[in-house]
This record gives sequence, structure tokens and C-alpha cells, in this order.
Amino acid sequence: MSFTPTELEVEGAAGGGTVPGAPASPPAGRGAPDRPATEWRRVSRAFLRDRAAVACGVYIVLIILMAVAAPLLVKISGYGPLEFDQDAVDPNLGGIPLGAAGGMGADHWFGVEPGNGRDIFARIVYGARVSMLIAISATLLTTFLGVVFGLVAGYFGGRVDMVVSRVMEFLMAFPALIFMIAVLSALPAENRQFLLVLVISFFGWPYLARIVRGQTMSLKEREFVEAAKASGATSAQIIFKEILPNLASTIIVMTTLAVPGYVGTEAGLSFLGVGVVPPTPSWGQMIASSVPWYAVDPAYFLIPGAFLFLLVLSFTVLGDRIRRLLGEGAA
Amino acid sequence: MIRFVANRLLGMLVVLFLVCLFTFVIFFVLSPDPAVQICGKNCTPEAIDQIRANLGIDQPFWTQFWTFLTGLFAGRTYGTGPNAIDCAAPCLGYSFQSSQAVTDMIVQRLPVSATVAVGAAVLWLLAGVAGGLLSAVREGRFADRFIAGLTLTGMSIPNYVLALSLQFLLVVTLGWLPFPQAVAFSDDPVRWFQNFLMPWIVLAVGMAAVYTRLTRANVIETLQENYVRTARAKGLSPGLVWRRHALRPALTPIVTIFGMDFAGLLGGALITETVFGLNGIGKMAADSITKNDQPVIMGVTLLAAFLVVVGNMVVDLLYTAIDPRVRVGSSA
Amino acid sequence: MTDTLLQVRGLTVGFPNANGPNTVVNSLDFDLARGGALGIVGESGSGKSMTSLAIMGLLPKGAERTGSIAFDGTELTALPERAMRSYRGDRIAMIFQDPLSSLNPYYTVGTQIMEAYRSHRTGVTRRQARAVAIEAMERVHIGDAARRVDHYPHQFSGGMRQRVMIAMTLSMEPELIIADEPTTALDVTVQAQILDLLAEIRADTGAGLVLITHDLAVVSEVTDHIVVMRDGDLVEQGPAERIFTDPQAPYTRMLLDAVPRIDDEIGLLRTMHTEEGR
Amino acid sequence: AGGDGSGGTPQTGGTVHMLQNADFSYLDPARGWDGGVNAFYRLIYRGLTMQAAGDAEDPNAVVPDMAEGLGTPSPDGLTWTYTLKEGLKFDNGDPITSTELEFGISRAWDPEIGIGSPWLKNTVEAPADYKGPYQTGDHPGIETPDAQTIVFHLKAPFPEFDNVVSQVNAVPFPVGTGAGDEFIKDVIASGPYTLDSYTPGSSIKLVRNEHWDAATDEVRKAYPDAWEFEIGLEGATIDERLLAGQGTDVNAIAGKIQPATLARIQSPELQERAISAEAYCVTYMGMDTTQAPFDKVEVRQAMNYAVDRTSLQTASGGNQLALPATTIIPNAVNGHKDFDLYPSEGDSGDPAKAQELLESVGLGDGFSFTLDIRSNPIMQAQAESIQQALAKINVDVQLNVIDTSTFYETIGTPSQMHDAAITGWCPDWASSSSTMVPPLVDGRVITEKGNTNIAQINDPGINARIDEIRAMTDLDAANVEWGEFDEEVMALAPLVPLLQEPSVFLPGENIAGYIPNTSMTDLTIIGLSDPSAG
Amino acid sequence: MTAGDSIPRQPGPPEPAPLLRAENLVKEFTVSGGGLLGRAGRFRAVDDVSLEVRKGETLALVGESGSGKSTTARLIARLIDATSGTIEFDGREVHALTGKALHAFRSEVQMVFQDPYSSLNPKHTVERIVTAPLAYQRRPIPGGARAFAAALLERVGLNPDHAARYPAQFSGGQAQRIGIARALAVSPKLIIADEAVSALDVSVQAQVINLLRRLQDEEGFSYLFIAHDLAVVRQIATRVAVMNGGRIVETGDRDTVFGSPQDPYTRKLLAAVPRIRPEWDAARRRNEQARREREEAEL
Ligand SMILES: Nc1ncnc2c1ncn2[C@@H]1O[C@H](COP(=O)(O)OP(=O)(O)OP(=O)(O)O)[C@@H](O)[C@H]1O
Ligand SMILES: Nc1ncnc2c1ncn2[C@@H]1O[C@H](COP(=O)(O)OP(=O)(O)OP(=O)(O)O)[C@@H](O)[C@H]1O
Ligand SMILES: [Mg+2]
Ligand SMILES: [Mg+2]
Repeated sequence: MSFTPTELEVEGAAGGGTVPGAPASPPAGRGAPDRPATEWRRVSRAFLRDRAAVACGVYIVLIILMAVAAPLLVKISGYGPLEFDQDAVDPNLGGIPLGAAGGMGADHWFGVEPGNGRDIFARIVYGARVSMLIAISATLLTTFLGVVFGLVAGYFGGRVDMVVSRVMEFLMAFPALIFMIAVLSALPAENRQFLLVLVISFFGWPYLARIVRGQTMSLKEREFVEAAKASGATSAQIIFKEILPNLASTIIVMTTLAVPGYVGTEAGLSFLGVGVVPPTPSWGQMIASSVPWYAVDPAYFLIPGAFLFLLVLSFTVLGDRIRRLLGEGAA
Repeated sequence: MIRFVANRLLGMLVVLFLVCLFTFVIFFVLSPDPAVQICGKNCTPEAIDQIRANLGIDQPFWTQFWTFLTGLFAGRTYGTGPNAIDCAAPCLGYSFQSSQAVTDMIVQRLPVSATVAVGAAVLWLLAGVAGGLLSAVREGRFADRFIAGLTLTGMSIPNYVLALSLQFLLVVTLGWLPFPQAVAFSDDPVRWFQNFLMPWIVLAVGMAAVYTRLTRANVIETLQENYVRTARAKGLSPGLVWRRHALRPALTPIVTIFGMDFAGLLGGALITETVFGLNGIGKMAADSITKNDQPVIMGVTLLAAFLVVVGNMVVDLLYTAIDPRVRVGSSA
Repeated sequence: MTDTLLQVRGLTVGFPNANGPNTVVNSLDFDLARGGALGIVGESGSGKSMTSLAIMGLLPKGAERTGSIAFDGTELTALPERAMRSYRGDRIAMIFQDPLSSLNPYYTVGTQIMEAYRSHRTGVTRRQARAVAIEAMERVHIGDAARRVDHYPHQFSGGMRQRVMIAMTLSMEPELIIADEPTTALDVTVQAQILDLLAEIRADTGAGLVLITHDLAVVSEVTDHIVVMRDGDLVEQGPAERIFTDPQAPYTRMLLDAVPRIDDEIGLLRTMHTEEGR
Repeated sequence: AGGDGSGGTPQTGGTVHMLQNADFSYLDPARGWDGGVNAFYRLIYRGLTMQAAGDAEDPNAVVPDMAEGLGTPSPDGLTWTYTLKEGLKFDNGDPITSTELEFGISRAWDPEIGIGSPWLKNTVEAPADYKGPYQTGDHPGIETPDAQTIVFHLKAPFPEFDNVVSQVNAVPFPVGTGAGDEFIKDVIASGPYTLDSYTPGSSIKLVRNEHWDAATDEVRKAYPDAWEFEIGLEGATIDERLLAGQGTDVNAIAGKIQPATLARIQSPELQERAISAEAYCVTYMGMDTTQAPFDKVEVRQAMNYAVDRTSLQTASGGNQLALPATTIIPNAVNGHKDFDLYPSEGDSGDPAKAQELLESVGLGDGFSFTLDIRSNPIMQAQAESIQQALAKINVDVQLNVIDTSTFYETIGTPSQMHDAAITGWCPDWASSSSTMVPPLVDGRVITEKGNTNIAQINDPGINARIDEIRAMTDLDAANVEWGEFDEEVMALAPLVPLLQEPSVFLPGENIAGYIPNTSMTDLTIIGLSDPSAG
Repeated sequence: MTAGDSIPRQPGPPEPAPLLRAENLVKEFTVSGGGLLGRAGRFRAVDDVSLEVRKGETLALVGESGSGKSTTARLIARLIDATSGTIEFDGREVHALTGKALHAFRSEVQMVFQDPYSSLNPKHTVERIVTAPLAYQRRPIPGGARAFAAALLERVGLNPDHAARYPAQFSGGQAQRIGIARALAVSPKLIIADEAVSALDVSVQAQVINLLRRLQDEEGFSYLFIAHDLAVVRQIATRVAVMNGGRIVETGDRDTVFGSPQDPYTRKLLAAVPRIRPEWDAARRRNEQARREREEAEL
């Protein structure tokens, strides 16, 4: 189940709480001088040379543009995401789309949904909105919670750490997927998207927090923290001004890897019927409703499936590359 | 050592207790009244009250929770008089839907989930470690890059998309595999194997990808360790250097992480079991959720948490066994 | 048998990359007499470790080695890897700086000592190898060796670990011991013990020693011939007494001036640049 | 395809496989009561009367089962007497007499066990504190003058009492059995089959009850030697297996096929196998008549005009799986009257007329309301279709998707239901509409919880008419009146009938005597044409 | 509490009050968590340590690894709290300080650490690093951050134009100077240098030692100089305290301690220091002299 950035999680666990890709301190030898500004340039240059990364970036940008421009695109394509088109389906055959490949054609670019003849293109476009919105909001919230709790636990240690760690352990011991479904199915359908974000983040933050905590614990041992303390810095100043900047790359990497996880989670929950509420389209919900049709009308299943897979893949590849680039910069 | 285990056990109980409480609170607070649901159409308010009393859900929260907890450890009795039902410990109550004892339901389905988990685990462990080793040996070369591509793909494909695609391709279109059907191993081993093949693959793909990357990273990192250099400086053969000094340290963390993943999977692969119609714990969870069958949801949640927590502990103990540095009872 | 145990000529190590050859050791020449002790000194990054690894044929990936390294008359650079393996550990042993990370945490020290012995001496039983390991540990003054042989590296203190490393090399009776900063991670008192131990072993076995360090005082105590390196270049070399009494290169003179003396007059330490230059 | 069953003649022997998604609710007939399990109970339990065999002339009719004939009411209609056949036995060989029947029936009053059909409790006289045989003892309202005779005393005359004793909970059990959870995992069968093994959620196997005597049973044919129920399969998988018909799947039957499968059964041999069955239920949208805007009859009528039943039909699987409904009583239920008070061209709605009606009450600019629906793909599609149709008259429909598990609770609780809801209703017995219309419109059944009159219409005229028709003892005449009543109710438009949803079934190739029915497919007359196949 | 095992000290001769006086310092650490069950063990890292640093002098604290030197330093800098004992700085009880007074203390006592890179935040520019103490104490930066940083860099012998660089862009010795500059930013009275030169190469080490000495001469502040290298200590200390196993085993003037060590541990320590033979040094000095004379003669 790909609802948490397992991989980083796992690697974090293996590496004793530090992310391998996270930039370590410059080695205590003569480090190749590199300012962040030039580092940024180096990263972006290396990135642009990487064809796969560029392709993934382009795909993500396209999907984002698509999501933003959904109303416009739908105007061009001619059908809204909720609009029924009885003429596109065959009422004698259980409502399968008329024409080849799920009714693809000039009218309906990606075909139509069986049964009601809704335009799949329009639903994909609007579905992208939902998927991206939820994934990105959940990522932001998770990052916020994970960073704050991770920093606090790692920095203060002792009882605070004990409590936060126990809570994290508890949340991670929880069968999150089962529970997310149970909670979501028990909750009212209003504000479902908001609830999705909340529930996903609620179970998601410990994975980031654990890594942030580990890094904070090792950063806190670095002498600059002691120096700041000796200079009169308060705990908050040390945490946010001294330690946080050093976590930037970890957070960036974790975030880029969290987004695909949450795109997948949202889709998975929608697939299981507790995600976004119809008629709002989401890719997972589209895949779920295509299940009974997948043998008759494969296009109905393949189109959202492919969009989802490519989006997750793109984010994953991107995260992977960013991690490698930032990691290289530090090594 | 004993103190360490006792400590872990106590911690484990605390986590399980919290999981219990949390789950209970959520269902107590959020859940709709199961009595109404059980009562069905043509129901009277008296009937509803009666059902509520039978289920014990007319009691205040803490009473219910206490009864549940005592049921877990000492068993409990449902109803009164001649209809009283004794539910032996560990009593997770009775399904609202089928009135089966949840413990029985779990016991009945555990073999399926275990089969799924074991098969998938074997697959992903073999594929992951082999892939990771190959990648590490060929670092930077074509095979490495190819495997990296595969792992990224494997990590990105949502399991239900993979499951449905496989079923469409292998069963519906190509007809290479029959439709999944409940067949015991003893009845028809071939058919049994065919039934579980797709679920195994689906579950193994994502995990294998993660394990490949992990193995690769660990092996590469270990090869840079000073002690590997020492081993080479001793004039050991490359085979020996690899086997003793690279693989064991590199694979130890994988074994331990494997324990956790495996425990998690034993608690049911919700999506995979549902898609392939396997009557395991995961499917039971999915079904009970759609039917709001609280005792079953509670049971599955607790089981899954229990497995993860126990897995965690086993892993810790295992670690002390296989990594001499982790000495129990003393902090380095 | 020649009198020169190790002869290095024109040894160059580089990490070629897009920007050029990136040489880190530049045409190094030196000789080590049989039974002699050679000190290589120089500041951080001057290429001391690369030199030692080049001799062992254990340079990291991407490194290129040219020049000649003759050990007991055999040209090591021409040896195939398999043959080189039979030298490593057996005839040439190496001790590294950090004794903790240089020992594999997963195996008992006994296993790690025996391992080399058994892989070089065919037909040795476990029991024999174990006896050898215990004996080697006794020779480096690890008390209760028969019991400690089954302990893991983390159960030893830093100095003890370094003794284990030395015991490991001792079991093979090597002709040459290369020690790369063997005492840098240790306290002075422990350092003194380890240096004494090395001297003792040399006296016992007649092994040659290449001691790599940045500490001039240490080489002055232990070695009879000194090589001074800087940025991969050989600055000067010669008998220890000559280097310390009459250093020729300004760099060596500066180094010597910069060393704080425990029983010398107190005053401004001389540094590279007149004052504390930028 | 038609309603005349699959080809071939059933032969004795073999195993019939049933593929299904959900487990049966309960093995205990006092507890379970739904279409699926009712059909299953017919295989293992017998009652006094039962719904006629699936291949009977009138499959909705009630015929004697263990009783020699239908019940004999006393002139005041308050006492019903039945006579049992001789030679009836349980699967353990013990004889079945009126005592066992009384014991079995009285289990319906046990508050913990009798959660199934309410009809016995609703009709048979019993003290308020009577709590079944285990807690109270003998049922005071049932008499067993001798081993073959059983007499029921009713609370009030109930002309359809033969239907009540055909309910699944009116079956015999050996005295003293079935307390606690005894019948959760095991059964004591009186029918032709008994339980061989049961793995909840996964499989049920039935084998012949050796003590069942075919001579005492005019309805059940019991051709196969065994039954195997495979439970927990996805709908799509079941259909795929039926289509493919590999191995034992030639001997398999299942519930109705998914809409998606319809498109794939167009080949001649599959068309041959496919059988469709008429709907016994109506899918409708109930509107809360106590609140604005649906408190105005014009608005409700406008809704009836505005919905596009053709679109609803397509969304529900096309014309093989859905038919526009304009009446509450479905075509297949006795008493149906054909009428359409709110006609439109091609059943695709008449927005103009609807608009007119709305304007007449000053809602020409439209309004907005919340529609409760179940999280089920078809129902969602139907709701979305309504959303689309009503958008044409500026009515904005907000969908409130409720999880399946809580849907009925929500809409059955007037305080929780929103302005309207889509749901379905089926009769408890198809031979009459007495259980079809009244529960939906009788103002006196409105309760705080478990309410069935979701429109909450409480019209004295309607209430009076219900009592009037219920009192009729001539059931055929009563059915005609129910049809009239349907039309009278629809004039007030408390609800919008949307669809009748027939079903298509695809039994395995080797299945014979399969006559599906959306009310209840009769499993007891099914067999295999070639028992050695599969 | 350790009241029982702390031996009352003899009051010293009535000298001018020292800048810093630490009395009977004890620091215990909890080790081995123990978890929910079981009691945690305690480890006494600093055991009844008393010391004084007078104005303008350098007290060197020497001892082997783990002897408690850093812990003592951190107690004095009030980075951690003592288990028992008192620290008086400039007449004030350090552990009672809060708020403004604590800020004042923080600007009077500064630290320089062992690892120049670890002690500088790699994500901050040099300018930010050296002005951080003022910023954290909410004090105005005289003359603006840029000019202030430039002046500081100049004082420690760094190029003032490099204020916008990051620590990784400097060599070890340069980075250590940044650490010193930061300590100077608040004009402290006491600088605690914890192994401040241990990680550096000899030539760089010499530069930094010289810098420290020069600054002390110019500004007149005191050092608490922690080191394990006795040779370095001899170059810089006025007085020496030798620590072993958390206790101070010997303290005294530099020449007394080095010349006639009393404690066996001190003697062992001194004996272990590797040395270049004095006669070689003498010879070298002679040769050097000769060479210089030769060169002068040639000119
Ligand atoms: N893998 C490598 N790739 C590129 N350059 C390297 C690599 N390893 C070492 N170097 C460079 O080679 C030079 C010599 O390194 P070496 O380790 O021999 O120095 P050293 O004298 O041993 O220093 P130290 O006293 O710090 O151990 C250094 O400048 C170092 O940066
Ligand atoms: N936070 C802590 N928790 C537990 N033990 C500690 C802690 N800090 C220091 N110690 C222990 O206290 C002892 C003294 O440590 P300290 O760092 O003061 O020694 P040191 O003399 O500075 O050594 P070094 O020369 O290695 O820096 C050591 O044994 C150390 O392990
Ligand atoms: Mg080196
Ligand atoms: Mg220290």
C-alpha cells in the first residue's frame, strides 16, 4: 500500500534515523566551497541535463496547468464533467459507450463514461484538480506537523521526546489504511476533501517527523547549537533559526516524495469508496467506477489509471532526482 | 535481557491499549447506531432498544470500554438468561452482521492472509535483494540504471491499478490464469498456486522496489566501510569480503525491516484481497467497514496493531541477536 | 633477498576527472630498508594515505596509479590482483587510523584475526587458528586473551581495538607493516603504549615499518628515515636526525617551527606566513 | 430472453454452485430476513405455507407446504387453523409436529433472536411481556390441540395471514433448541438439504437431508445432491466466471449481472443462457412533505414532470436493467395498475410543464435542495441524472452521499433526512400490494427512527383508504383497490417513482430449471441437465 | 545530592576576587534510560571540581578523553545545569541569572569550539554567524551588520570581503577564526576555548594559538583553555588544572605543573607526550643560525 512515503521511511530506519540523501555537514576537511546560491544553480543545471527528470517535471507542470485551467479546457472540449450525454451510450447494452475505444472521437476526446455518457476528458481535467489539491494540501499539512513535532521532539529530547515518540509509534502501529477508511466512512460526507486532508495528514506526519527528529538529534549535537545557546539564543530561536535551515533539503526531498504518496492515497481511498464525494470526479474514484467495466470498456479504466500512474511516477522520479542532486551536493 | 523484554512488553501493551481506546472512541462517538441497522425495515423503537441492550451499547462509554477490555482478557457474556452467550477470551465480540464471534472470523481468515503475506514476502524479498545486489555490483552501469527505472515504476504503480491490469491481461484477455476460486492447497495445488499468484505479484511489486533500493543503498554504503577495506588489506578473496564483510552488515537492517513489513501485511492486504476476492483479513476489514460492523472493524484494527507491535518487538529482539553491537540493558 | 624491502619510484596517484588528471600524489620516490622504519609526515590532504593505499593496491574507485613499487624485488604494480592478494595481509600488513570503524562490528575479534590467517595458510584448523589468534592477542598485551578472543570490537576500548588491529597483522608475521595514523584517534598515554608496542614488535620480528602521521614528534621518536610531503609532492626526505637537525626545505623548517614543544622556550610559534597570514 | 427459465431438464444429482458477493445474514430464520437468505432458507427449512414454486402458474401465490392446505380463518377472522401433514421429520430423524412448529414460531418473540420478519409479531396475539420460548415459555396466542393441528389467535383480522405463516421465521425447531448462538453456526433442517460445512464469509456447503420425504413436499424438487455457495466474490469476477464458464462454473448460478456485463452477452450462446426477471421493487425519490418547498403539491408534481427517466434508465444500466416507473406498485406485483399522471415525451421529462408548475407557486427562479443518496455507483448515477434534469428548471440539487451502512438509518430518521432521498421499496409478499404502498404513505407509521414513510405524508384521506382496503377479505378485489389507491396517492405526488429495475441472470450452461425472480429466485426447483459435468 | 561527599575547600589566600570561581561542581548524567521499568543509572562526569580563572590569565584544563573537561566548560558557560556546586562570575552567582542578567552574562562569557565546521552553522553566512550573539541578545549592532562583521573579520586576520560567504568556503584555520570572531563580537571577559586548536594541522594550529595570544594581549580578557595536548597547553597557559575521571587531580602555575608535577597521573601524562629530542632542536637552531648568518653574509 503506497499511502506513505515508505521508501524514505524505510531508508530512514535503516540509516539510523537520518536520510541518506540529506546533506550532511560539509565534511570536516576541506570542503569544496559552494554557496547555496551556486549550489542552486548547479542543481538546476544538473536537473535540466537529466532528460527523465525534465519529462517528469513537464508532465507535472502540464497536469497542474490542466487542473488550473480546467474550466477553460472544458469549454474548449465542449462537455462539462457532470454533463450527461445520452447519445454517446447504448441503452440496449447496459449503457456502454458507442463507438470504438470507449467512445473516443472528435466529440469526446477520451471517450465517455458508460451508463451516463459523461465526458472522460472533462472528468480527468477536473479530477486532476481534486487529486492535486488534496495531495498538495495534505503534503503541506503533513510537512508542517512533521517538521514541528520532529524538531520539538528531537531538540528537547527527554519527556517531550518520549511523548511525541510514543504518539508517533502509536500512529505508525495503527493500521492506517483500515482506520482511514473506517473514520471516513463514519464521518459525514460534507467537507470530504477537507477531511481527507486531515485524516491523511494525521496518519502521515510521523513518517516525516521521525526523520526530522533523527536529524535534529544529530544536528543538536553539532557545536553551532551550543554556540548559539552560549550567545543567548532561546530554544525557539535555535530550533527555527539554527536547526531548521539545515533541514531544508531533507524537507524538500521528503515533500516531493510525499506528494506522490498522497496522490496515491487519495486515489486509493476514493477507489475504496470513501474518498471524494460524487459527482466530483477524482482519478481514484474514476478507476473505482471503471472496475465493473474494465473488461468491456478498457479505455474507461486505462485513461485514469495511466494519468494516475504517470503522475505518481513523475513525482517519484522527481523526488528521487532531487534527493540525489542534493545528496551529491553535500558529499 | 529480561528487563528489556518486560519493558518492551509493557510498552506494547500501552500502545495496544491506546489503539483500543482510540478506536473505541472513534466508533463510539462517530458511528451510527448499529441497532437501527440490524433492526432493518419495519422496525419499532422498542425493538431498537432491545437490540441496543443486547449489544450492550446502551451502557455509558466507560462501561462499554471496560467490558470490551475484560472481554479481551477474561471473556464476557452477552445477553442474559437462557440466551446468554459466553464469549471466551480473547473475546472481540460478535459481528453485528453475521453474529459470528469476531475471534472465530479472524482465525478462519488468517490462513488466507498468511498465505498471501508469506508468498508475497518471499517474492519481494528474493526479487528485492537480488535486484539490489545486482544494482550495487553494477553501480552506475546499464543494469543498475535499468533496475532503478524498474523500481521507480514499481513504486509508482498503485496496487489496485496493477491488480486490475494484471487480471485484465492474464485472466480476461490472455486466459493464462483462471479466475480466482477458493481452492485448498490439498485439493488442487496447481489451482491453488494460480489463485495466489496474482495477489503475490501485486503485493510484491511495490515492496520489491523498495527493497531493491534499500539493498542497493546498504550494500554500496557497506562497501565503503573501513572494515571492508581492512578485510581487503588482509588479503581475503573478493568472495569472502563480499559474503562476510559486505552482505551480512548490509542485509541485517533489511531483515529487520522485513519483519515489520511482513507483520503489517499479515494484518490483511485490504485492496489486493478485495480486488481478487480472497477471503482474508483485509477483505473482511473492507466488508465490515462498508457494513459498519463495528466489532469486526475493532477486531481487525486491534489485530493489525497487535501484529505491527509484536513484529516491532520481534525485530528488536532479532536485532539484538544478529547485531552484536546492540547490547541489551546497556546504553552505549 | 635485497637490502631494500620497499622501493617506490615515481609513484603518482590521481583522480582523473573532466577537469584533468587531478593528481594527489606526485612522483614520489623513497626506499625502505629491510627492518627499517620510515615516517611519512605532512599536513592533512598531503597524500599520505593515498600513498599507503597505493602500496597496498587498495586505492579507492576512480584512482589511477603510475610509477613503480617494488616489494622485496617484486614489482607490485605489475602483479595481477590474485597474486597481490597473497601479499596483502601476509607479507604486507596495514593498520588504519580509526580502530573502531576498521573492525567489522558483526564478528568477534578472534574471528577477524583468524580470518586472515586461515585464508593465507591452507590446511589450518579452526583450533590452530584460534590458538594463533590468542597468542597474537597476548603478544599485544591484551590480558585474558583466551576469553577476550570471543568478544566483539565494541566491547574493547579504543587503545585495545588498535592492539587488536596490530594483533591481526602480527599473526601473519609480515615483513612490512604500514601504519596510517595509528594513534591519531587515541589519547597521549594510549598513543605512547601503542608506539612502544610497534617498536617492540619490530624488535621481535624485524619487520619494516612505514608510519604515516602528521605528528612530527611521533616520527622523531619512532622512525629512522623521514619523508615530508605537501600537497602530494615530496618536499624532502632523509635520515630522521638530518631532517630534524638540518631541514633543507623551507616547508620542513616551517613545520618544525610550528610544532609546540613541551620542554622548549615559550614564544610566538612560527607559521607559514610571517604572522597569522590570511 | 424471457421469464421462462433456462433450457434443459433438471436431472437428479450433482452439485449446484452459487457465486455470491455477500455472506448470508443469518442461518437462523428467526434472525435473517432478506431476499437472498429467504431463497436459501427454502432449501433447508419448511413452514406451513410458502410462496409457490418459481415455475408455478402464479409464482406470487401462497401454497401449502407442511400444512395440508391453506389456513382456515374463523368467521371473525381472528383465529386461523392449519393441519400438518404426516411423516414430517427434522434432519436428525425426529418427527415434526405442531409442538415443534409452535416452538419454532414462538422464537420470533425472543427479543434477542426474533429480529427477522416482524409479521408474526405484528399479527398474532401475544401479551406485551411475552419474550419467546426461552425466557417466557409457551406462546399463549398459539394453540396445538393435537400433533397435527395448530391454531393462531390474531390481534385483528388479517386476511393475508397465509402470507404471514409463509414468512421464513414461521418454521419448526425441536423444542429447547436454538438458544443463544446455537443457530449461528449450525442448523436443524426440516427441508431437503442440511448444512455440511460453513465457513463464514467464504463458503457454505449443503448436502441432502436424508429424512426429508419428497412425498410430503409438492413444491421442492431438490434435484442436486449438494449445494456449494462461494461467498465473497466481486460482482465483476462473478460475471467473468459465468461468462467464461470454466470447470465447475458450468454448474454455477449467481445474482443479477452487472450492467457492464450486458454488453458482453450479445453472442447467441450467451443470449441463450441469459434470462431476465421482472422487477418487484420500485426505485423512487421521496420528498419531505413537511418542509418547504416540498410541502407544496405543485412542487412535488413538478419534480415528477421534470425527471428524465430515459437518462435514469441509461444511467442504471440501460433498458434491460431499468424501466421507467410511473406508479408505486411495480408491474410484476399483483395489483399493479398502469397509469402515468405526469407524462412526457419518451419519458425524458417535461421541463416546460414543470417550470409552469413551479411558476404557479412563485418558484419560477428555481430553488435548491439536498438529496440523500447511498454510496453506491448506480444510485449515484441516478442522483446525478436527477441533478442534471432538475438543473433545466433551475433547481439545484446538492447530493449528500451517505455510506451504505448508515444510509437507511439516516433516511429512516426524519430529523436526519434532508429534503429528499432516493431509495427503493419492495413488497414483503408479491401476491399483494398491501405491503407495497401503505408503508410508504401511511401517516400513522411515521416514527422517530426506522421510519418508512420518508415523505412523511400524513393525509387523513390516504390513511382512511388504507384501513378500508386492508379490511377486505377478497384479496383479488383488494389488489384492484390497491392499484386505484396507487393512483390516488400519486395525484398528491409525495414521491417520484423513478424506475423499476429488472435483472438479467446468466446461469451456467449446465443449469436447468432456473427461473429467476427479483423477488426471490426459487432454488428448490433448480438442477443440472447433466449431473456428471463440471 | 552530593552534600555528603564534597570536601570543604580551604579558602585560598585573600587575592583579588577572581573573574570566575567554581566551587565543588558536580554533574551527574542519567545513563541507560531503563524505559518504563527499572531505574536509570547515573554517571558522574564532573566530580567535585573547583577552579578559578583570574582576570587576564589563561587557565588550561588538561586531561584525557572523557575526563570531564568539556562538561566542566559547559557548566561554566551555563549551557547545562550543575547537579550541585556553585559558579560565581564577576561576583554574580551564574546559576541564578535570568533574563537581562543572563544576556549580560552571555555576552561576557563566550565559547570557541573544537570543530570549526561543526561549530558554524553551514547554512548561515559569516556575517550572520558573527552578528548572531548580538541578534540573539537583542542588542543593536554598532555601525550596522556589514561594517561590524568586516571589522571583526579584520581583527582575526580574515579578508573582510568574505563576510557573505558560507563556512564551507573556508579552510579549517580560517573557519576557526570565524568562530573566534563570533566570540569577540560581544566583547567578552572570558573566552572558553574547548579544544579550539585540536582539530587543526600544526601550522594552522600555530596560527590560531598566536592569534589567541595576540587577542589576549590586546583586549585583556581571560581564557579557560581546554586541551589534551600538553605541548599546546604549555605554550598558552598561565595556570594549569589537570583532570582525570571527573576530578581535578592537580592545579598550579604552568611551570610548577610542568616542571615538578606532584600527581602521579600528571607525571604519566607528561611522560607520554612524544617529543622531538631537545639536542636535535638545539642543533637545528644552531644550523638555522648559521644559515641565516651565511645568507646575510652573502647579501
Ligand atoms: N576518492 C577520492 N576522490 C578524489 N580525491 C580524493 C579521494 N580520496 C582522497 N582524495 C584527495 O586526495 C588528497 C590526498 O588525500 P589523503 O587521504 O592521502 O591525505 P592525507 O595526507 O592522508 O590526509 P589526512 O592527514 O587528512 O589523512 C586529498 O586532497 C583528498 O581530497
Ligand atoms: N549528555 C551526557 N549524557 C551522559 N554522559 C555524558 C554526557 N555528556 C558527557 N558525558 C560523559 O561524561 C564524561 C565526560 O565527558 P566530557 O565531554 O566532559 O569529557 P572531555 O574531557 O571533554 O573528553 P574529550 O577530550 O573526549 O572531549 C564522558 O564519559 C562522557 O561520556
Ligand atoms: Mg590520511
Ligand atoms: Mg571534550
